[in-house]
Amino acid sequence: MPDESTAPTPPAAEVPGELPRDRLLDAYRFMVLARTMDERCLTLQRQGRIGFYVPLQGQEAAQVGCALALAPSDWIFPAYRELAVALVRGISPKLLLDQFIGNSGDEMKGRQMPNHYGYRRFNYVTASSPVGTQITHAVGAAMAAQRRKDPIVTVCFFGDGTTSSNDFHAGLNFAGVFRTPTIFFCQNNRYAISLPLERQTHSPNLAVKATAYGFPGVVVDGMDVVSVHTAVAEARARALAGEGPTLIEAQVYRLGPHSTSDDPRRYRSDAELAEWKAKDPLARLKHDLLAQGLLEESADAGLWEAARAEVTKALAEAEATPPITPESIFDDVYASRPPALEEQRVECLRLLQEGILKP
Amino acid sequence: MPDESTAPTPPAAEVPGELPRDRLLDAYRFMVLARTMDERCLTLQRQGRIGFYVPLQGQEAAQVGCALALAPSDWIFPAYRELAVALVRGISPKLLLDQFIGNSGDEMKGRQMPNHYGYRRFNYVTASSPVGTQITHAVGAAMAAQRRKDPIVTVCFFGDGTTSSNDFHAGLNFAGVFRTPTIFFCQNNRYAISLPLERQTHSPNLAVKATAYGFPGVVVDGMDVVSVHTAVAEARARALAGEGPTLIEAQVYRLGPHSTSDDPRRYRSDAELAEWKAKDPLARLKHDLLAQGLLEESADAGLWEAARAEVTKALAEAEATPPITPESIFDDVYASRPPALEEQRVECLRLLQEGILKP
Amino acid sequence: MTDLTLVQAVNRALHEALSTDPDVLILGEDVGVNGGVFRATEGLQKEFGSERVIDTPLSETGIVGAAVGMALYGLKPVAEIQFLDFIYPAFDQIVSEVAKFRYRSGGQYPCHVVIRTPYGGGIKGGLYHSQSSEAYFAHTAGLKVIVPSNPADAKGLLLTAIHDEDPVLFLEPKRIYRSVTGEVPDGDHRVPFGQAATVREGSDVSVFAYGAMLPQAVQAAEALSSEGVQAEVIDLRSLVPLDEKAVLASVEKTGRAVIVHEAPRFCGYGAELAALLAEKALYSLKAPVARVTGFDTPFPYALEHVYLPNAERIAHAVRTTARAS
Amino acid sequence: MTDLTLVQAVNRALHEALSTDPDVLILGEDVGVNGGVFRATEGLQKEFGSERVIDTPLSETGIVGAAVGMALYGLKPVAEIQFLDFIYPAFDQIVSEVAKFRYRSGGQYPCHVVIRTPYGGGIKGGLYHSQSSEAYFAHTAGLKVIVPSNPADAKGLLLTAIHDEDPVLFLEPKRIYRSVTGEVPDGDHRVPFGQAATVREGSDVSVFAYGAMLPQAVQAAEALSSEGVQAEVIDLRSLVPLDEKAVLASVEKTGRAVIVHEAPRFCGYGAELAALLAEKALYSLKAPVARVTGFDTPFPYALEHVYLPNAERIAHAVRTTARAS
Ligand SMILES: Cc1ncc(C[n+]2csc(CCOP(=O)(O)OP(=O)(O)O)c2C)c(N)n1
Ligand SMILES: Cc1ncc(C[n+]2csc(CCOP(=O)(O)OP(=O)(O)O)c2C)c(N)n1
Ligand SMILES: [Mg+2]
Ligand SMILES: [Mg+2]
Repeated sequence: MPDESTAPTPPAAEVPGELPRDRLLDAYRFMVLARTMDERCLTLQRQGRIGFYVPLQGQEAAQVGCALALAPSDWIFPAYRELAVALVRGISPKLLLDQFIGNSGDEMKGRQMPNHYGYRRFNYVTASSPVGTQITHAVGAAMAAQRRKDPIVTVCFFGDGTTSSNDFHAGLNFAGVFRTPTIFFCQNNRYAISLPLERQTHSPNLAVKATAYGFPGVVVDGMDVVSVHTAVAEARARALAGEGPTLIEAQVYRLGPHSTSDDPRRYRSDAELAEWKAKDPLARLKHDLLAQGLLEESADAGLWEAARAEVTKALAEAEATPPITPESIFDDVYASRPPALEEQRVECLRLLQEGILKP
Repeated sequence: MPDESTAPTPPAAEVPGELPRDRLLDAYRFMVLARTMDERCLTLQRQGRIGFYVPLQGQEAAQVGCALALAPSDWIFPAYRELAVALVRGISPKLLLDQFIGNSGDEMKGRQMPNHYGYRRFNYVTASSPVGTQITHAVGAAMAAQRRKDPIVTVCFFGDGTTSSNDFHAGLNFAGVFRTPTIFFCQNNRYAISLPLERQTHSPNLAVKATAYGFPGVVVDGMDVVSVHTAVAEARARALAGEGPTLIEAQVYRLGPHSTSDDPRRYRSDAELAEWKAKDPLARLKHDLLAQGLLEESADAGLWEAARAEVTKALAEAEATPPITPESIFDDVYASRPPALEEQRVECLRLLQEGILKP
Repeated sequence: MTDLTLVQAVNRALHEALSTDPDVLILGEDVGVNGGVFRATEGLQKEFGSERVIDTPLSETGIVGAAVGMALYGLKPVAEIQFLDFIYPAFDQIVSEVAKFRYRSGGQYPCHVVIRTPYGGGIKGGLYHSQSSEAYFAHTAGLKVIVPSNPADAKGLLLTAIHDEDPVLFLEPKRIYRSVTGEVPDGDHRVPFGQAATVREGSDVSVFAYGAMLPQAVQAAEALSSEGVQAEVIDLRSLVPLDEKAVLASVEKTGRAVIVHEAPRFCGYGAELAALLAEKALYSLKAPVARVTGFDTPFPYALEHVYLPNAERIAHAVRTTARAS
Repeated sequence: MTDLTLVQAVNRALHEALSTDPDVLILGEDVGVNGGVFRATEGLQKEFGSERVIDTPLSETGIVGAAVGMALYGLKPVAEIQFLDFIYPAFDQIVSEVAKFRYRSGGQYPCHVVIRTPYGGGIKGGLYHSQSSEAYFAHTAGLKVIVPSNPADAKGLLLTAIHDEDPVLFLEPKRIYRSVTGEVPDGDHRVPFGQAATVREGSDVSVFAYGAMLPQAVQAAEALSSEGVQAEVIDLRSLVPLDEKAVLASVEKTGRAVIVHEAPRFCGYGAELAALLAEKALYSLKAPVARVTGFDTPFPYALEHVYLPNAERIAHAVRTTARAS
């Protein structure tokens, strides 16, 4: 049962090389919605209404530019910071907020921390926390798609720090050897929690790492939605033409903390932050849209207002959604419960009934 | 207590840039000794006198060229195929044969399969089987040497297949970031058991993989002892000058099977083998030595004879060395045995006494 | 029915699965051209092509990670790890991903990967070609762990594994890959998970074993028979899910238990069996539970015959347990 | 003596070791500039420099592999893994290298690496920030596994670990990093390995626990006291080597045992304790051994309070065990 999202129109299956002018405003609307929701979530976390949150601010253009270049049938393997990708994909704010709360509407059934979601019907694979593991999955899924002769690509998202992971190495190597239709989309936001890029690797940039695996690596300005879109569309076309994988390094900046548990002032300067704030991808795109006559100031205010209203409504619905039932923790460990696990479920139910465990 | 080896003179601490003409004959002697011992070990395995063996034929020039460019204080982290490195290092045939047999002279105390040896006093670290793990060790040891300000390099040995391992990626990345004095010596013998290089990675060569880590990679003809020596000596000089690590790809060919459990005819052609046999590094060096007047045919025969005699003598001694005592399996798990392990040792001794276990 | 060795039975199971289900594929190191270092995949690449029997680069992380991606997409990958000792580079994928995908996605993404791998000692493999680390995996919720001890079970359990909806670690006792031959049903033979097999009935002591320890346990039981001790030998086969009923029923009958495995004793799989008895069969127990296992050391090379439980050691423990009171 | 939280005690132990032994160094993700995501290494890089408190790239394989190399060379590296849940990329290094180096080299190469890592639930961390996988490591011969439950032990055991000759996995109960404050001796305070601590004496039931389960066990014991059940609470502290004597002595006294841990039950550390009792204390046991543990599922997020053993569940099990006959 596909979810009714109030978000802007997701992309069509056929994807052109360049983001057409008439999609630019769509891109902006997604970015506004992502930013709005992100800010709300940070507040919700501070208010204790959600337990934890990983913000994306600064990375909206990269995410939206990439996601708009994909077809709905392409498989996405996210990390944990891809809120805007999820929104472009058509995953509604309500569905996401259900996950952040972990209520009975959460299709992850309350099992995961906020930001660790996925929805099979959106070809958006459920994330985990260990960094990089999704990279080899994307390659394996691409091998499967090759075998099935499905004309799709798989796209995995990861950060600069994750280029040091085992799965980055294994995944890109397999992709090179098996020439898989995979796009490795690295959002280089210059930090892995506190570790700056220069201490993560001594390579001149991250895209060059593709050389080690025999396929192209591309650096792109991740603050510019159009450049990102073009790079991804090209990589996608190459992949579909059987020309193999591409590593794309989108250079962005994380404007906020790593997560709500992080204090970035410990490891970076106000000056650096200010420098990057000046490059805010939303401000930049708005400026372009205004210049090109695709947007007026008043319409912009309306966009923000609409986004806020949408998030407010979704939040109200999500907070009104009942909690998840306690004994659900015994589901989905296996396709069906083995006897010993069933015994534990029964034991747990008894403990709940006797008040020894609280629901 | 250093071991008295009858092998040719190991290298002095000061290492020149080029292998001097007068060391060429030494190099050849080491190669002859390695080849002789290798052939004997293959026979011993067929005869059931040792359980398993990993031959090195085809890789003698690469190993001797590299080892001769190192100082005895440099730390070596081998894989399992580095017999010639061990011999250059001064580790005697007797000591190695003790290990292959697993007798009471084996300093590994009979715990490891043949070829998995190491000797602290030779700065030759004990090998394990999982491929690649030694690579990060070499980097960590180099970081330790940096901290102690010891003027040494660490050198790790591994094959083409091992470039796909997790530790290759982690090790080279750490080395780049921490600028460690490490030489990554890859013997590209074109196969990982049955997998040919083209299926191992799509990169144009293996040396280029260093680019991903921001330091130089060098391809060298591994069938030529002089080129290898030069490349290693240069890398070593750079490392000691604080200029960081180098990846060296020595292009060689494994003339024999992967191990005595392997049948290479399953995965490579006779024609290919014949082509490479024609490039045998021993024949090549002998030819050069003859041409340069550094060797006569008769002296060559004498060298082979001496090597055979040395190996025969070592073998007789090793085979006369008593077996290891059974209860020794309880030693070295920890610095001292915890009570539960001591209890198991006592139990085992009782079972041995009662004949329930055979020594 | 055909007479096969255990490794041949594995090969036939793979052949059967590849023949009948286009979604099945095999991947691993040296599984294709070479037919596997133990020849378990012999002939399969030739017959089914290199897109279904895939030689991979030397990366267990990649093998299992790619298999996960394939499974998510809907295929049924059977990954080979060359030796159980070399599974650890894939441990993160197995523990964090394979075992938890279904759960963390709320059931959206089953992850039916089969990982086959030879395990155990007895082939003079030393520390790194001999390990039995089944306990790590048995402790990992979300995985099933299966160990056959004879050719027919090897085929039947492997086919069940390939068509199961859950991920399965399939441990093949390499020491008896070729030492036993047995009748194996042709075609799509399946042996269900979660059912132990009583290999020998007996009234005095229950002996629990699996994999390559089975022949040793049976040999011990037979030797003891002449001494008047009747040991019941139970082949667990399915470590997860465990056939608790069979374990408890046997001990309720005999009142005595000896547990056998190759792995080190401390926190080994046998500990769970003993704990189960201490929890659910305490009042039936007439003697201390005995464990005959590898010692708590790494696996040695020259002295593996001292390390590995053998029939004599098992018999000794059974005898002692039978007499204890 | 200073009043400290557990995480402060860890910090003080590291500070002490860095101050007194030039061979000690720290490496890990975010341990330097950031002072660790739990602030365990706060201030240390500033004081001891970035060559002794080393921020590494994001690679657990690299962290542990490099630490091994340092240890072989003679240093005393203390590696931090940010969460135990993220240790698996280093599992090959830990199981194949750290644990086996001394053994495989015939004693030539000790490998005294300390790996510190926060473990356990109770901080709403979901599947991947909550795990308690101590059993994997306890089953790995060659490793020592230590879990403190209070600030003084945290400091004393960590200093013992750093100066031990063997590799140590040091598991820090992050849930009680800051919830308990306690007096901690200044200076080079050491607590020996292999010694359990009797936290509360009792005659009726023995309760074995460690880490963050300790406060829960004590609370349960105190609640039961008013009902006339006197539980003896034993803090194992050192999972490997285990203080078998203390475990057996307590059960010989009480005849009843309840084992508590957060990890899933099946093949968990508690299985080994129960097995030990079934082997060596069977005739003392007056009631089935009970295990109060996490369920055999991955660790959930929203419902972690249902999953995690709490004082009420422990008390319930102790009560039942005390009454069983
Ligand atoms: C294997 C593993 N180790 C450590 C962590 C803890 N951790 C979570 S995010 C993160 C940094 C990731 O950096 P990057 O890849 O640059 O992505 P970003 O968060 O910047 O988007 C770390 C170290 C983890 N999740 N997984
Ligand atoms: C982690 C791991 N996986 C698999 C193996 C089995 N194995 C042993 S050697 C080898 C091939 C190694 O190839 P390469 O690195 O090229 O070295 P070579 O043997 O050619 O010298 C394999 C797959 C292993 N030892 N370790
Ligand atoms: Mg980043
Ligand atoms: Mg090779």
